[in-house]
Amino acid sequence: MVNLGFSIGDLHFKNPVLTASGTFGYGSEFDDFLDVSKLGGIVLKGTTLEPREGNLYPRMAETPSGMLNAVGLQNKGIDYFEKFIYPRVLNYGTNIIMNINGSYIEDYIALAERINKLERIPAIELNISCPNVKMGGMAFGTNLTSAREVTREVRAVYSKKLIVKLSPNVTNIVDFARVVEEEGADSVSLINTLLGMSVDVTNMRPALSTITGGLSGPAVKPVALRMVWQVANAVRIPVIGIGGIMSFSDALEFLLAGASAVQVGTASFIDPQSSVKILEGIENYIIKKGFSDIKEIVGYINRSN
Amino acid sequence: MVNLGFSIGDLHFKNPVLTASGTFGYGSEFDDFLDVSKLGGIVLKGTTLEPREGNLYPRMAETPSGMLNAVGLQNKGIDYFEKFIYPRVLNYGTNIIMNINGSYIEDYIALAERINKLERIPAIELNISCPNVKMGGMAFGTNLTSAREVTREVRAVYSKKLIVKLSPNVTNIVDFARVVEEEGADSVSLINTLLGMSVDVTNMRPALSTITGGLSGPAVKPVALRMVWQVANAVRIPVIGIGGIMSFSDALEFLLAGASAVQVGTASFIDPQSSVKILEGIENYIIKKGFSDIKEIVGYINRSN
Amino acid sequence: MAKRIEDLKVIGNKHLNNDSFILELSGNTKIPDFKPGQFAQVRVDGSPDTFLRRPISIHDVDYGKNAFKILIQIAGMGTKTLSKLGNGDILNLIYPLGNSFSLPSLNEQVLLVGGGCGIAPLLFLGRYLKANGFLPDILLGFRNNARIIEFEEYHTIGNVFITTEDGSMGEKGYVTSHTVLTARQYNRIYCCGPYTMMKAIAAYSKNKNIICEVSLENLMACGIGACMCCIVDTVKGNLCTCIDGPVFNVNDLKW
Amino acid sequence: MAKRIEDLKVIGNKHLNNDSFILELSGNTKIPDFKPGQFAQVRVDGSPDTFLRRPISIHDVDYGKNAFKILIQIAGMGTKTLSKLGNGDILNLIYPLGNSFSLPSLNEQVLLVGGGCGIAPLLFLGRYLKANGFLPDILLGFRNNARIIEFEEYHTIGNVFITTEDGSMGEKGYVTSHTVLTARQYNRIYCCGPYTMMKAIAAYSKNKNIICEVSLENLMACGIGACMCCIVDTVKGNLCTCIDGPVFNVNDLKW
Ligand SMILES: Cc1cc2nc3c(=O)[nH]c(=O)nc-3n(C[C@H](O)[C@H](O)[C@H](O)COP(=O)(O)OP(=O)(O)OC[C@H]3O[C@@H](n4cnc5c(N)ncnc54)[C@H](O)[C@@H]3O)c2cc1C
Ligand SMILES: Cc1cc2nc3c(=O)[nH]c(=O)nc-3n(C[C@H](O)[C@H](O)[C@H](O)COP(=O)(O)OP(=O)(O)OC[C@H]3O[C@@H](n4cnc5c(N)ncnc54)[C@H](O)[C@@H]3O)c2cc1C
Ligand SMILES: Cc1cc2nc3c(=O)[nH]c(=O)nc-3n(C[C@H](O)[C@H](O)[C@H](O)COP(=O)(O)O)c2cc1C
Ligand SMILES: Cc1cc2nc3c(=O)[nH]c(=O)nc-3n(C[C@H](O)[C@H](O)[C@H](O)COP(=O)(O)O)c2cc1C
Ligand code: FES
Ligand code: FES
Repeated sequence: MVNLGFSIGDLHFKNPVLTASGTFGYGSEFDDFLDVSKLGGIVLKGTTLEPREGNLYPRMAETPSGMLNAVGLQNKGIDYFEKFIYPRVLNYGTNIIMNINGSYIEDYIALAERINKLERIPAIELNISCPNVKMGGMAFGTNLTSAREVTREVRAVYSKKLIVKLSPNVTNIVDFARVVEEEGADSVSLINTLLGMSVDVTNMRPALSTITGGLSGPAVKPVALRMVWQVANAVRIPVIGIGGIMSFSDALEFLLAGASAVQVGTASFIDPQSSVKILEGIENYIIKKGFSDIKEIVGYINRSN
Repeated sequence: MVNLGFSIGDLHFKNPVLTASGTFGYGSEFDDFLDVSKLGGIVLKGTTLEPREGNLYPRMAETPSGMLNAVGLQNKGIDYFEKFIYPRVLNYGTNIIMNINGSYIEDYIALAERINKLERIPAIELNISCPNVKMGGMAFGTNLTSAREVTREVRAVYSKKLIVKLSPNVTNIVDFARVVEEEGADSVSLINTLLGMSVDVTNMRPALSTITGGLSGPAVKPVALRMVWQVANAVRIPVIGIGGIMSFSDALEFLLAGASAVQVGTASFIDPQSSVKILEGIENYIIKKGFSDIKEIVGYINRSN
Repeated sequence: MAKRIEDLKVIGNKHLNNDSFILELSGNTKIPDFKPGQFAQVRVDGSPDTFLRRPISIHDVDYGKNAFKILIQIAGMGTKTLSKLGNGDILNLIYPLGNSFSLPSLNEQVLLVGGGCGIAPLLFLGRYLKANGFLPDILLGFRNNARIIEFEEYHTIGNVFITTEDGSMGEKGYVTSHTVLTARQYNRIYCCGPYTMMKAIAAYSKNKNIICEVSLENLMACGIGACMCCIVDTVKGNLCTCIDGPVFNVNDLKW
Repeated sequence: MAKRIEDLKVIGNKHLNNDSFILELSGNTKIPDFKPGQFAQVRVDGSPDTFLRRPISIHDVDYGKNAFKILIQIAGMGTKTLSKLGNGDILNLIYPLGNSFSLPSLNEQVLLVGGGCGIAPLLFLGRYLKANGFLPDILLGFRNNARIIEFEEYHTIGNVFITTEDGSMGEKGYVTSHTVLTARQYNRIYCCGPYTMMKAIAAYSKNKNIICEVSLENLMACGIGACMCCIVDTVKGNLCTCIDGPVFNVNDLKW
């Protein structure tokens, strides 16, 4: 028997495989394919205070080993969530994490206050890749001051586990990890999508209605892995690795580089069972390598070097 | 007959397809496969003042739709270049651009002075992705002050065409493009490699001797394209697009997004004839779309939007 | 109906012309009760350019044989790779996905309109309608007679009318100009094909107060309502083509 | 010899055991004059996991038939994809690449040492030596007798000695412990196989003042000296395995 569990403070996860926000809906979309209670946790689709219609079609473009999306946080808002979705996710048998988003710090605060009261949501993931309207649309997560502020304000009103999800579109992601750790984040997750673009050469137009969009999938894995390694070596809080994880071997790269857990994103589109397969693969690997606790492999490459 | 030429100031290029530094050797490596005089130009392998042995093996790792490299600028230095390589590249029948690199601003200056005297080198490409020793190894190209300084100092001693090659590992690449334009760069080329990493899960070790390395190939194309589009909309000097260009269609994405020319990098490893095939494809496309001058398609997506 | 992910076996690959082919698929488990208009998310193996699955409609179903068909037109590398599959090859599908065409009311006169490879879902729809006692008319539009595919099959379902752009078969022109649209009265039209065609048919239907359903072919990532990439702007807001569609009543679309 | 990029046709794919196979290739143009030790950069189509070409040695050449062979051991997705090629399939190669084993001097006693799929370049080398009047001994090491490949072919070239790790054929143990190494005197050893084996043979040779050349299998991107990825640390500094090698005299290596 191997121990696959990990913890963020006193919040225990039965294993290190979570699903990434925006790629797993509210979980129930995958009911026909897997038993979500097998997973360490699921991060729900990004929620905002008010309902959002998101961006115009086309919102998606395929790229080499990846995809661009410009969904723009289409969701029905927190009221609808509380009334109609929360009752459905209550009994999932795994940790349900809400991913929160806003255009103003006040949005984040209001959301965090509301979610603080939802008994079965033990953690939020603060998505700071959203454009900060007061900063002319520059993402909270690409400006140290904004990142600090939003984390501080949310921390002040939110008493459960706070995971801050970092943007990779920065010169030095370690600075951001340190700042949010200082402000009381219990964990950081990374990476969110890389800002990218695609052009439809036949029609001589941008492939996305928004011209630029977020790149995800295996293409981003090397960048994600580098950032996770840098951050894991710089902070004390647990790091959750995200970015292009398609197989158990991809997940292990992140764990060996220092991530305590991983989130599976785009992979769920190609194989809705990816997350559970990855979990099985990790368990087998640990057994085969002769370890008994996943903690023994977290950050292993630093020790052997 | 379509006009494929473009110019950097008064330096004319017969067409917009160049090869990227470090991926085309000194050109002669490709003699058996293509006639370099067909190309708009070739950018030679990165040169330093002193000879460099580069990094330890392994220096390369394959990644999804891309590769990481950690060559570390292995080259024989400028003395050797002048004596043994320059005479060979003299008569290539295309623009020969030198890619210069240093650990101190003084290195760049010394190199630029030397190369200024080489009659058949009409331009240098200033690679500012090198670690700046005085800034603790932070790349010149990820710090606005360093980027400004190195450009200014090289500009002061170099009278021919100065292309500054930008690093993509920054929050806002437009700031860097503007700064080097202000300091007198005649053109910017982008992107250099994205900082990435790969772990060998079987051996539980980093795949590269240097742990992190530079990501290139199709995987980076969406990020490169986004940056080229941003920069082309922000500066007046010609922009040279680089990153994951494998086919004429990839090259056209960059041209349509605003690049005046492109560099073909990693593609030459997979097909040494990539650059000439891309050139042919661009020409056919322009004819088929009913244009007569490549300038008509440069930045087309901005006009149609 | 539960969605499933399954490895199916290719038991036939019939090439109809240069760029259209029909794959017949069968599996070890009983095929599901398909509804007309549904589709599958097909994984394309061995195509480095194809990262995501490709949505493909259910074209024809043979419950007796426990097999079904998909009709594919080569559009890019994904479909091209699929065209090379041979008997015994494995194809991984997530299916059945999406809503379906609604059943007409008793005594309704029904017309199916298809263009190009947009005819794919109409064969199964036609068979379904016939099994339920309807005798639909079928109006198919093609570029020219070399592009006509599966035309004979539709004769077993109802009256078939053809247009070709060059007049090489049937009436010359587009489906929207076919005389049957003025000669006969329909209560309900099901349409699948290029957007311009569907929009023209939608306008025609709205004008004549005919119930009209179209099957959209938006770009998809997940196909199961998780990513919100495949949206279509409707009077009810942005809906997902993959779960709220692909079949929409044109009155719900902002066309 | 000019390098070329060429589409060749697969005219044979012989599977030797679970994970080794020999592809025979032929083209429309005359095959080049290969030198023993050279390799090709093979493009692997239809494998999304294989971005770069794969370096593979020339295993055997038949000028009369205008064909040559490569022997491949499945290591990952690239070689696995190649294993599925069949007659008539096209394989794109950049070749011939690299330096070659040097020819021995007159009257030198020559030994070829190979391990696992490291025997690939030795067959062509052996034939080449034989054609030039040498009668080399051949020492091959395998894990067990199920792993022994192409063993018969080598008998046509010279005396063959075998070791297996489990003793299921030939002497038990590694090549370096085979009695022929003490029983006979050699002037020159050519070696290809796992690094540990090559290093052991190199140490043995240095110790006995035997000329020893090994063929290295470093990771490569370009294969033509352009990228500097494939370097090996030598007494002359970092050299490229692809153009300065793959064959190196062990005295030049910092082993
Ligand atoms: C619900 C649904 C059912 C479908 N049923 C069928 C079917 O039965 N038979 C069939 O042949 N095709 C069908 N399609 C379309 C099919 O999915 C695409 O042709 C296919 O995905 C193209 O993949 P590819 O890799 O060959 O081409 P790609 O290289 O992906 O695309 C080639 C070109 O087609 C364009 N394109 C591709 N897909 C779409 C799209 N969905 N909308 C608009 N433009 C697109 C691309 O932008 C590109 O220019 C269906 C689509 C949907 C959404
Ligand atoms: C000059 C030269 C000649 C070669 N000749 C032959 C030959 O004739 N027959 C043959 O079967 N193989 C030969 N090889 C090795 C062959 O190139 C690799 O086995 C192949 O590239 C593996 O590709 P893959 O996609 O199947 O596996 P991958 O998925 O790329 O690799 C599988 C595993 O093998 C490791 N690996 C792969 N290539 C190398 C390498 N070059 N060095 C160290 N580790 C490696 C990887 O790190 C990985 O762990 C040669 C290599 C060189 C450099
Ligand atoms: C369609 C789509 C929607 C996404 N929506 C969100 C979101 O609402 N909130 C968020 O923090 N991240 C969102 N992401 C980012 C993912 O959670 C993840 O960080 C990213 O996709 C990288 O992981 P991957 O490569 O495994 O997909 C979204 C990604 C995709 C592809
Ligand atoms: C092996 C290798 C070596 C490189 N060496 C240099 C170099 O010396 N100087 C430089 O400016 N860029 C260098 N680059 C970066 C390329 O010139 C190019 O900017 C990058 O690879 C992105 O383009 P691509 O995706 O088309 O390869 C190198 C890239 C590779 C793959
Ligand atoms: S394709 Fe993902 S929601 Fe429709
Ligand atoms: S593989 Fe590129 S130099 Fe050898």
